[in-house]
Amino acid sequence: MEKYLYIALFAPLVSSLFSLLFTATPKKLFTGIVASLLIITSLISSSILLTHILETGEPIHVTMMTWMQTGGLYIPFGFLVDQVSVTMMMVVTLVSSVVHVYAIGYMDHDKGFNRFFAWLSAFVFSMMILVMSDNYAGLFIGWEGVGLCSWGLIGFWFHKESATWAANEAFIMNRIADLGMLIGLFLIYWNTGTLQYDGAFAAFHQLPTATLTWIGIFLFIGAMGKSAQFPLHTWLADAMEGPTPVSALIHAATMVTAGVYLVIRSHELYSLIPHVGLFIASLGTFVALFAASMALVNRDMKRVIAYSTLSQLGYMFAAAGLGAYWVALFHLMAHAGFKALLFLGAGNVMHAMKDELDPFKMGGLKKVMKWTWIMMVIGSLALAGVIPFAGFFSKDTILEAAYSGNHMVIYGVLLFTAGLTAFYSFRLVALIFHGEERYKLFGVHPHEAYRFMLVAMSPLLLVAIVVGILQTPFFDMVEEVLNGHEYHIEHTLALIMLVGTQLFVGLAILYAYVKYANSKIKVPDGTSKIENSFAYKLLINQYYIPYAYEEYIVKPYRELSEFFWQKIDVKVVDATVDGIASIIYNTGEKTRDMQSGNLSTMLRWMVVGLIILLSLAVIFGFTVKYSGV
Amino acid sequence: MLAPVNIPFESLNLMTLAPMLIPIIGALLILVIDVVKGGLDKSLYVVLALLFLVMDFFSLLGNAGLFSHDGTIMGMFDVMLIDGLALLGQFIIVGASMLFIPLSLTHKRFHEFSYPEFFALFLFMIAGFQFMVATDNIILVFVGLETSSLALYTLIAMHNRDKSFEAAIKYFTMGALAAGFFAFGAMILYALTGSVEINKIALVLASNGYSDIGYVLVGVAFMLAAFAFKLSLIPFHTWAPDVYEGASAAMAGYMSIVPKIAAFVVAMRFFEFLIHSHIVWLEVVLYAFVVITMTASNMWALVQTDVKRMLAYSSISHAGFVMAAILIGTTQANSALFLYWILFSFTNLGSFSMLWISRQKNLIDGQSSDHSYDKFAGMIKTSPVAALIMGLFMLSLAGVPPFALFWGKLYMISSAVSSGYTILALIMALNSAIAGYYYLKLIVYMFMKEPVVGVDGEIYVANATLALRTIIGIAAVATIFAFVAINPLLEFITAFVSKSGY
Amino acid sequence: MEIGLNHYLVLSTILFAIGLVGVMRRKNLLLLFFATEILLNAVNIAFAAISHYYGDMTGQMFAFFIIAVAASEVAVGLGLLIVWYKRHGSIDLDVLTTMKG
Amino acid sequence: MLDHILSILIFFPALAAVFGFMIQKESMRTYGVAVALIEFVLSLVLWYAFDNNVSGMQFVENIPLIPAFGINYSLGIDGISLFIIILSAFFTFLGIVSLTDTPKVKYMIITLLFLQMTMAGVFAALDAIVFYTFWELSLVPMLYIIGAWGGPLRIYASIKFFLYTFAGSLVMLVGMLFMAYFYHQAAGVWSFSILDWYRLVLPENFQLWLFVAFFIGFAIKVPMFPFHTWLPYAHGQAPTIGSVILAAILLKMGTYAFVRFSLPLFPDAAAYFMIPIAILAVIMIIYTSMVAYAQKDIKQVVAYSSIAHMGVIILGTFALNVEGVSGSIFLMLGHGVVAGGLFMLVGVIYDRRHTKLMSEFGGLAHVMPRYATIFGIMMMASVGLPLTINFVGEFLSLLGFYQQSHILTLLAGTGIIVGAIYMLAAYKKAFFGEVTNEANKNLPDINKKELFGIIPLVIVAIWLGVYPKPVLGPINNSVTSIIKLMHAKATTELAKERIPDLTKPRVFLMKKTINKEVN
Repeated sequence: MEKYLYIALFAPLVSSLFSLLFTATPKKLFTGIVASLLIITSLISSSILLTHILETGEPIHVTMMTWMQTGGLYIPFGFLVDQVSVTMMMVVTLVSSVVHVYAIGYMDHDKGFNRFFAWLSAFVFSMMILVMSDNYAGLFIGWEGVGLCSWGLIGFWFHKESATWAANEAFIMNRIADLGMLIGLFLIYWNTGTLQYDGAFAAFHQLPTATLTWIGIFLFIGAMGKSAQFPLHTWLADAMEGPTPVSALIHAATMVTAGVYLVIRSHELYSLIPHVGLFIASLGTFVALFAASMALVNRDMKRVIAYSTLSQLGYMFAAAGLGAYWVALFHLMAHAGFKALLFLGAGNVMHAMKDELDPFKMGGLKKVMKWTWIMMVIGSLALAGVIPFAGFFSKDTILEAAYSGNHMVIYGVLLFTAGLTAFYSFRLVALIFHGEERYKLFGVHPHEAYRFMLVAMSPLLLVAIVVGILQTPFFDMVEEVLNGHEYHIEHTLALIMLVGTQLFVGLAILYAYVKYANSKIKVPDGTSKIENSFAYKLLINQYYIPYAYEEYIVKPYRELSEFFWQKIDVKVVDATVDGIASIIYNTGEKTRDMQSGNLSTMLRWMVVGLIILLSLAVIFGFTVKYSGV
Repeated sequence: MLAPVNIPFESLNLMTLAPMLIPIIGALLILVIDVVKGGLDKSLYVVLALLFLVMDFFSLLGNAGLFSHDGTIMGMFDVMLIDGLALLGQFIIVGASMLFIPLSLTHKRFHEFSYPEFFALFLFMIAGFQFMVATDNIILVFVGLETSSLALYTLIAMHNRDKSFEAAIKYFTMGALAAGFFAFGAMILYALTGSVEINKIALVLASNGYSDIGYVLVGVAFMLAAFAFKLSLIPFHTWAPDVYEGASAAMAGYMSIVPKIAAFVVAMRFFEFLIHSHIVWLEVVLYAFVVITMTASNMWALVQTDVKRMLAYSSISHAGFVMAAILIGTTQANSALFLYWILFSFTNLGSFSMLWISRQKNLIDGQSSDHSYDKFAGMIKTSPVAALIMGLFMLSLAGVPPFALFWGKLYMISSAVSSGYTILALIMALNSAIAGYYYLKLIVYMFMKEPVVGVDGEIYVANATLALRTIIGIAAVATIFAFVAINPLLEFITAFVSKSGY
Repeated sequence: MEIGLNHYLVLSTILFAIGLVGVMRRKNLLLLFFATEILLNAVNIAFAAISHYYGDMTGQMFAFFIIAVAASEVAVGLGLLIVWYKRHGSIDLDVLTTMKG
Repeated sequence: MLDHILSILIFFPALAAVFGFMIQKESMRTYGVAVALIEFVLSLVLWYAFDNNVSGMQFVENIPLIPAFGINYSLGIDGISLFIIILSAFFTFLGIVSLTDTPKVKYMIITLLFLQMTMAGVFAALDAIVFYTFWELSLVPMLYIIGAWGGPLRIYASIKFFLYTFAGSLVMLVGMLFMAYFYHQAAGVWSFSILDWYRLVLPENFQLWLFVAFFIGFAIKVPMFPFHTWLPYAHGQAPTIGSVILAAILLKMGTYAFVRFSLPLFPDAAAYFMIPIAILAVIMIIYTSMVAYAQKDIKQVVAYSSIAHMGVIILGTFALNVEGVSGSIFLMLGHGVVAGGLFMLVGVIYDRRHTKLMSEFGGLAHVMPRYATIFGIMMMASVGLPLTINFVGEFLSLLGFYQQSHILTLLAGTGIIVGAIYMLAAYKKAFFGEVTNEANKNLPDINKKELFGIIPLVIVAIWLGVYPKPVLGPINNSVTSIIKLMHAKATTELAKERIPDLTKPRVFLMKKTINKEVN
């Protein structure tokens, strides 16, 4: 089985290196094909590993070689395939396989075709390291690796200022969080002597709660950055500058869920510190609502989906924080499927609309893009949590977990957010595919995507539809690792909740259709009443948070840097050094007149010197005489 | 009637006088030759002088052998004194003189070397210096001092330029004043102790417990002023830059070494017993001298535009640095003084010689002085070997290891450290850093600037002859490979110094 | 009043001081040389007196040497002075200032 | 031959340099490459012959030089110095190979070979005076390189570089003399041998003063805040090769000296000054990173980034535990490779445009994709991405210091953020966006010769990031013995507490997987 582990891990690396060879050359179709095949190889290996795990329940643990070893520190390149990581591997390889194939079509006309696949496969490799590592340091490698690839892919179209800006923002924000994670690692090492999961987990039980709390907090800070939790969330929406397949793979399905994975992976830690867990859950709940609210009004198709991703990540954290790790993982898995589907659908739309992102400028696309429409609708239904699609099972279980844990506020908020989710999802669907064909005003001639792209998306469609029924087998598989339990709420109550939720969601969808699928919708021009309302402005400006960051962090930082350089470094530190030198030099310059060249003066200096010596002698003589020595 | 004086001839210990007699005989011989047949070429006199110096050196070696065997030797009515200090001093004096004499074999003709008197005076001067260091008697010190000084004034003046005469007059006048100081100081000490021999003075003063400390100090102050003049300590230094500038470069280099070592030896004899008696006044005053001289002259050297004048100030600074040895007064410090000075003489004579070979009869257009920095701009391009050698001397002067002077500095600072003069050690170290700037400035001109238009490489070696090149070569080799010689030198010096009780 | 050692020493000191003042004040090279001679001769007086006081010949020897040295100094000094005068027609100190700084 | 391999390593280039004067101008480059290659191969032979299991000194040579004063020509290397020597030979080789059409190339190569002598000497010296000699001597060729081939302010920059370091090291020299004096007091003989000094336990107050004296010399060389201002000038004015060697090797002399002298000689003082120095290191990291962000000249960005990285190295060194010190030494190598590479890369663009202002560029990734890729890799190595050489060092350094202070490590850790900020900003300015400047439209991409200089660095940067063991192992051995020595020598409670006692088994709550696969 180890063979498959290595194949699953390194096939993406090979793929990336292969594509890298051609980065500086014009588009070569075979790079895309070879890359996709290699990723699919990885998918197949992962499936074999999954079967193995399902059959035997035995995790596979290998140590490839030593990475770092000094003092008491020993970090190997070790890989662990257990129930949790194999789930992640499946998610990663599946979505990335789809995205790779899809991208062959999507990036068809792009100059950087080869480069794209190099980055994309590198991302997959990093992600595989992240999920497969058997220690925190290895996880950190992947963690930073995906950050790097995310930087390269967001800024893929580097001629665009906004893209490179977003890339840097993403990288730097992630780094802020990475610092937290790094500190968490240090804490783990100095308290347990190891960064291996098994060693550290075993040692956690003997550590004081305070230490564990700190570890938990710092690790979670790391997770917050990668999973774009408040207040480090702004980069995710901006990251939509990247090509859409990237958004699908990185900023929806995999990388952003790494934070959730970290919490799930460290469940032995977090289950020891439920107060931190509660904080995580609260923050997750808040983000779920917060992000959904911003999605309500946004006029950028991809950003709406991005906010939705953010919101769903909030759900996952809520679940993980409440100790329902398996639920979180399940939602992660389901979400990866339907969210990637939504993004790729949005990609189709963009392709058709010549990179237009404003849904108000579309409308009625249903006619020309039937398949995309179907996929987007199913994706949205899954997202909204409509029975029997994937989202229903996962999200509903989160609500049950909150309810059964007696966290009524969390439950309430999450329920309310579910309604919002339904609303904004179908607002988007309605605006894009229904109503008047507003795009005609802009002279665009939309067309359906390549057939093979649609075929490539079909696995995701499948996931969105059927994954729900896998809930129980999934639970059976991971419970051994995650010590989870199923949530059983009294039957009638459960039924009431189910119906109530579905009703609420259904009403929200209906409202969205009524409001946005009609022919009265115009391209907003900033004059309507709603656009000038305070709430709208607040939401469309993302609560003014990016503005505040720019104004109160970025600008002062730039100014402070400038100040440090111009004022401190040049005018104080360096000037002091030069000042000392020039004091010495100027003293010489000023006193050189002592050497007037006039013999009289020279003789006087001698006499003066003598007189000074004599006076000192006399003073000293008297001192000795009268001091009684 | 006077009773016949009966002194056994052996007790005179004539060989104590031999090293001084040899140059005197040589000088007389040169004069006689000139009387018999005038107009001979200077090379004859150079070789003669060199010959006598070599003989002088051998006689010193003989004395050194005796000294290391028997210890201190007195001779000539106990006026002459052969101890380690005397021998080391004379070795440096004669050695440096041997290096100097061939420098007169220049390519261009210079006024002074055409007179045989130049060489006679030169030998007389050496005898004078030798008398200074090889005696305990203040009278003889005075006589030696004046003999050498008067000869030196004349030698400077013989360069026969306006500046040389000005320099000679300045030096002479100030020297006369210093002589007055010396005499007055000697008089006071004589009045207090009834003796003119340093060790007797020390004995008397110690036996009455320095009861008249005030008067003693007044006497010492006068003596100190006289030495300070000779050693060019601030504020008695004012002659030095002008005299160095006025004298020929070779003579300036010579002056920076030989008269000073003579004065150092005498100062060591004179002040050590006072330092060891813990006369606080002297410690304070010497401390001040050392620090002020080092620092101030460094500052003035920074602002010079003429290399020779810069080297003059740098020599002052080095003298101040070495003066610290007198202040510290341990065997290690005194050994360091000699070690330093030996290394310094090679390096400094080398660098002045480099100026000497670039000396023109007339100033180049647009040059304000003979050796302005501008003249050396871009030297690496026109005359790389000369530039490298000059750079080497500058680095050595700056104390960059492993070149000669570094080891002197190292040992000197170490002696300060070992005696608890921490602050002094730091000041000495930091002064080396300040000094680094002006040595570096020349390197910068030579290696990093573009040549002055119209200057070809020829001017840097205008004066070069085989003799000059040889001397510079010796100096350069000695500067680079000094580290090989440090150990034997150090052992030799330390043995001599400690055997003499210093 | 009997003339004792101290009187000689005081006289010597006074003469020395006069010499010093002369050295500092005189602008004429020749007079400057005179002043230095005064310095040396002041010392001579003291040496002679002290020598007499101690009944020791060393002081007088020193005095003789000083006289000899002073004489040679004059010879050298005057030589330099004459050359300078020939070249510049002046023995004023303020002319001797080509080198400075 | 192996008995004297260190001497050969030191003096072979010097001798070759002297002979170089006789070589014809046109053949000089070939000659230089050949000599540097031999030197590099010799350094590899050294590595090959190096016994990884010995933690002490190897290839020891000892020739009395001034026995009367305890000065010996004594050489030897351990795991700490071995790799820096190899690195210096490596960089001299790459530097000469990638030399662009420099005027007076003959003198340049001779100077570089002399420089190589001093670099090898510094790291191989086991006698303080020999160390000091090479240490000071290294200033001279660098002075010449900056002063003769530099930019418009080259003379100011070179003099500043020389005098500043010279002044600092003179203070250090006084410290050395004190050390020798104390040794003389204790043992009755003079000795400047570092290994002899290791055996000397000094009272705490002496240690403090001596530590300060050494510190001034080292700190200026490193350079530590606030003694760093010579560095931007030196880098700003130096030719590419000068900056490369300066950043890659010369700066390491300071940090190496901390490990070689300050820690084992003055363990109590090291523990005493740990926090103040760490604060300086933190200032270096954050402050200079911010200053780097404000720069307009891309070379200055790299220059200031060097200071920031040196801050991490200092922090690791003063962690006083095996993890931190090993990490700091590894980071020395890492920073050498990466900063050296970045300076080379800046040189590539400078050769084409004769400007280093980022405002002059923009969109270079369009016209020079290979160059942009390599620059990107080196930049990512510089910001310490895992699996690059710098990460290993930074991670271990910070990890080590975390044991000593949480809050300072946290602050120092912000280096990974602010470091990313200035690097990415610079990269964005120079490489991203549209090509707006007409002069950049037709720039040729990086050529073969330049690639030959840079690709090895890229390979090393990644190789040692992925598999640091061959280097980290020997370093770990030697560092362990130093830490043991320090703990044994420590006299104060503070030092005993801060320096771990490695003779006792490490106490962790759990030791299951650790060391399972050690051998």
